[in-house]
Amino acid sequence: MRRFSALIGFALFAAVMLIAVPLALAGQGYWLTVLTTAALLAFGSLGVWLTFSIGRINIAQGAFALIGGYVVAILGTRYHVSFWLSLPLAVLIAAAVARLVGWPILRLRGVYFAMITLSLTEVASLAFLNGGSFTAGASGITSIPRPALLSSSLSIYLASALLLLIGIALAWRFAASPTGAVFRSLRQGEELAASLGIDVARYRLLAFVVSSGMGGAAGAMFAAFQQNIFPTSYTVNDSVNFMLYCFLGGLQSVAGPVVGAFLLVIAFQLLSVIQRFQALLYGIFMIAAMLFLPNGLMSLPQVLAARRHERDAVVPPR
Amino acid sequence: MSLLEIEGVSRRFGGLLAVNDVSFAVETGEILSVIGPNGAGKSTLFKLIAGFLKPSAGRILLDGKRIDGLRPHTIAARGLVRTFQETTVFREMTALENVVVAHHLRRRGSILAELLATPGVQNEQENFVANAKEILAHLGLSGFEDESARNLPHGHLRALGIAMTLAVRPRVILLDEPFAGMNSEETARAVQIVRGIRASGITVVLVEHDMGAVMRISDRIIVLNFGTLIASGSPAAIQQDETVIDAYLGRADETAAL
Amino acid sequence: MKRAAAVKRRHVLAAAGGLAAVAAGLGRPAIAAMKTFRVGVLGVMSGPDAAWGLHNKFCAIATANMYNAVGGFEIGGEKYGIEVSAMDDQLDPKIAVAGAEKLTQEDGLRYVIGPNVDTTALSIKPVMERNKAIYIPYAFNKTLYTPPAENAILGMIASYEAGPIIYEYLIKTRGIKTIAFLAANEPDPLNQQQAGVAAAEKLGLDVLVKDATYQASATDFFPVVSPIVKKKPDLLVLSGVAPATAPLLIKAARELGYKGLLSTETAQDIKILTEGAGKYAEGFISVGGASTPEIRSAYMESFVKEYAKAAGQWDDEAGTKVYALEMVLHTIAKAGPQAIDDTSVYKAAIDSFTMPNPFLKSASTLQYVGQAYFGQKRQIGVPMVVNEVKDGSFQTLFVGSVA
Amino acid sequence: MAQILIDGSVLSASYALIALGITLIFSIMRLLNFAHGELFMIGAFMVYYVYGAWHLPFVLGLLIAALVPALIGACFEKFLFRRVMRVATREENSMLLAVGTAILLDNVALFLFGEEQHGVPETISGVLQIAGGFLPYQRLVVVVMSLALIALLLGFVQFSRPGRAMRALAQDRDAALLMGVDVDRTSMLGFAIGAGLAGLAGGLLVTIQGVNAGIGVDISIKAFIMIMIGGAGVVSGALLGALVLGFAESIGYSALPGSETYLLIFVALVLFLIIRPQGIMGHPWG
Repeated sequence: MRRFSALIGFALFAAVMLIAVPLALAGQGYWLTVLTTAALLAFGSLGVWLTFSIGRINIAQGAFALIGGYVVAILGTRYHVSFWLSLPLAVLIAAAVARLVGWPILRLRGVYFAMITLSLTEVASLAFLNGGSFTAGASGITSIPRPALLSSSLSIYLASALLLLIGIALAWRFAASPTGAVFRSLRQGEELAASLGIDVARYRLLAFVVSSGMGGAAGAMFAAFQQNIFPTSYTVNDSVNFMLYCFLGGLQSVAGPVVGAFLLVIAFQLLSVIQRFQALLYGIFMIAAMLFLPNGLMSLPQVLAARRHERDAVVPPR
Repeated sequence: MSLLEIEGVSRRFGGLLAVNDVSFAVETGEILSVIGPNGAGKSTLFKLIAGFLKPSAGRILLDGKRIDGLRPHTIAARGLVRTFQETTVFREMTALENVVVAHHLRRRGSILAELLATPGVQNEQENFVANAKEILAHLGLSGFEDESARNLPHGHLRALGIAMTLAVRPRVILLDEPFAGMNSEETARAVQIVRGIRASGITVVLVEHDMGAVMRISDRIIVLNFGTLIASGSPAAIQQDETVIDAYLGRADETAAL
Repeated sequence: MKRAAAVKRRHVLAAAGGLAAVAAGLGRPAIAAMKTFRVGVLGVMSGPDAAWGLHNKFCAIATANMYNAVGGFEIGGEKYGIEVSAMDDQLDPKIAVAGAEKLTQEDGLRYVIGPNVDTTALSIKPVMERNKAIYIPYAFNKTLYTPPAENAILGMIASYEAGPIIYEYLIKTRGIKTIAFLAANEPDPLNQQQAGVAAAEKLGLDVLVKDATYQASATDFFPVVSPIVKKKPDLLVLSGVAPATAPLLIKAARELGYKGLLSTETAQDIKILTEGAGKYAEGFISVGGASTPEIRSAYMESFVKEYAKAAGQWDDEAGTKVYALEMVLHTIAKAGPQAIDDTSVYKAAIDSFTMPNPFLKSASTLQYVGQAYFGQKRQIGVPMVVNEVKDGSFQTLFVGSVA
Repeated sequence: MAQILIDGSVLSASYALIALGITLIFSIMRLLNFAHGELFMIGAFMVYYVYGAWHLPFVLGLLIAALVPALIGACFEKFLFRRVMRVATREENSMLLAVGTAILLDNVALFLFGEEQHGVPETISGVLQIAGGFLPYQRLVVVVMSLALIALLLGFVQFSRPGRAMRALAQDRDAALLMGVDVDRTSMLGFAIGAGLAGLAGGLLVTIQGVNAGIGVDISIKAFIMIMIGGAGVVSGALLGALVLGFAESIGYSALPGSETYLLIFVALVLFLIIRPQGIMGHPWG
């Protein structure tokens, strides 16, 4: 039953993203751009959400977005490789890097993992900054060719929306599959999981690699859509934001990061008056959420229901 | 050849020799208890056998094949599974989910098949669920399947922990203080459960403080003191053993003096 | 890491005042009745670098208010009210693209002032070129202004243009023979460093240090500066140095015993310099706003007042940015009303355009320049004022110009 | 060579205050204080206003630079962290809360202080020359005061009653509770002292580096690096981390131009953590 209603929700969301939005906003490049941004950020956040599910706070997604972006940029500008080939390559390379660094760093937990992933974002940015002529250093890579078939705002939007839908389906299937249950078990007790025969190192690496591959895809799409990439295109702040979208939307459900990314990106575009307060509001919002809604925005209905229940109940339950 | 052989195993932490040249063997189908005063090295020994620690010296063999140095999940796959001293379960899952996850080693589907939810994978999951329900019922946990583990009473949590180990279908099970903190009624039930496990063909090794339960349940007992094996034998023989009595009494004196 | 480059204090109230000013301009019935010309401002208006974009915004608002107060600006015999739409890009390329799309497509604007740095300017380049919208970045990347790109007009003197002029002046007046360069490892400063080295070599200077860099977020410059001052150059150029960093570098160099000259090609803030470097700031040479008090016309004085009304206070660093909207308006007036919606008409008028510079006391002309660097005239020919710190304030050393 | 030694010592001494503060909070609360750099920045601004803008004595500025962040820290502990840590179901919660406080302080500072770079006059001018190296007296003052403060703190933790309570709490929370340590009060005190140390470091360094509202993140990252090197929650580790980072910077910057230094520091850090995830002095974790 729950699965059925989730399917309906997904179908509705897909219909809105792929049919209603294009019909309503076809000529409006600006809103399409905003939604493209939201969709790609949400996609990247879904990866971070997967690492949250194994109990790791991942502040490295900016690094992998940077890697994905540079793969597309270097292949596209120097070797004239089609975007449609370099996109999967970007995913593979980001995933390969994640596999390499993930093995040692995933032994760390809690704040240590958070600190080391935060450092990774810095490493990536500095590495591209000091990459010499290969990465073009601080001046970044500009004039990345637009991908074939993606010359208009609408087509870029559709591609991003499609990517997001694939991402949601992927994360959702992961969460619902036995592998997802293994992920959740790791979060609650790695030793216990190991004693039950679960190869802990392998599964947490799997989550991190999938997550980073998604970060790479998001960065690749962004690079193609903005047609440029710089070492500072993704900083620690971006990595933290990827994490915040998950957290503010809610870590319990796949919809969390999507809700978080769309809500925050769109709300701050709509309320341009408060744009200057955006970061301040993030801060206040986070603290308030931590105090009153520790399970994210998606838990608001439950919390409200619980409140109402408490208020209406003449005799307190049990 | 014994099922499980511990040969001259030592483990050093800095200057402390927590386990010192311990050797013993476990035969198929027996219940063997490891006892000893606090800090005697029992828990360390368990961790060494289950692969959570690597021995500084010595060999551990399961079916005549070395398992020392292997990682815990590989040892579990070979058929040796431990429980934990604390009532460790996955607290944010339901009882049923806990036991279903424990079927991990029997999963056959690839990740791709799982993501696509192929009929094979679905079938397999249904089997796991059915089997998990059976195990839960067997351990007296029917009716708690959909209860979040975090809400289960203490005694049920330990049963759930054992249920999860059984789902792995081990040949040897290491129980770390299965009777700790139980009243006599609960202990009696737990003793029945452990006997049931043995009856189903699983060899049991347990660490325990509750002497009454140990004497009732064990086929054989080994005694550790300061990391060294000081005695082994039948419950009756151990109860008469001078060194064992000294070890326990010595400690008791120290405790009283404090 | 967050850019440590902080520029100029921004007042919250002042910003709110600016918004109110825009709203007031819209509400005036006289303006509602006439045609309006809308111009966009896209730049960083929040966060540590907010001053850069806010300068653009308040300069545009000040110019708009001045014309609106006298009944509008005349294009093709008709008066136009002027309306400013400002968008904050937060220095984030992603947001800059969305802002450019909004200004050009949703609002249908064909003229946009900004953005402030290479990353944001290069990000919106495809959008602007596609929509054939003129934009006036304050970023120095040459690809923005060189063909096939044709819609960007550099709003100020590029530092690579200022460098040679300053070095030549110092060779003549102070007899410098050796030079060293130090830059932050960021796009703008690095480009400026390279251009500076090339210019210095062309002038026959002995370049002792070519590629010394420091991390943009560094705070202690002793380790960075000491190897350079050991070589004792006559002139140490702090290429593209951020106002926040300049005093720290100057102080470090002097404390390490450096006796030569120090200069930069970017605009600095005298208060930050003297507060951060104290007496060591004396003699530091930098490029000033294009409207220092000594050379201001009466029109500039009234502009300064109008700016202060909108922003809360005048800011000398905004002096380089007073020209953009003025040039756009007068070029359109010259090209004819079609230019409002068709920028090709505007671009055709660029080559021959000149107007008297209203901001300077002395008679001078404003025109488009940049042929030498970009192969086409895609730069506003603002006067280049070079300052030296004397007794804790800027003094004009000389006024130059670029071709 | 002399210059490298001088620079390394100056950096290490001031970094040590930062590292000690964050490690103190960590050891007592098991909490990574993401807002540490922001507290440093606030301390720096306090000295800027009191000493730089209002021309009151520098020492008074330092005092306020310690007190204001300490008060902020105490309030954070009492009203935010204590509450969240008590009810938190996931260990992420307290860390995310810490990220929230960092973002909040960053932006409040931006509003209150503006984004402009500020500096203060030297408290003492002149440059000392030793063995061909330059050491401005101001930097000497910073080193001496840092060392004095470090000694004071170590003495306090070692010998005072509240200091002993903190150590007990750091060792074992439950045992400390049994021993009659007032956990709530000690936690609040520990957070306040840690935050005060960050503020003091900022207040001292503003005389050398100046301050602007954006420096918080960079300082926090440096603090993280130091406790990762030395091991989190261990005093000796914090001091060692500061020494390693200070000299890595001074050697790196004079040997390598620009940002390669930090790239190398980060890469070395990751490699080092692979070999020794608990840092040099830390106990194993993770």
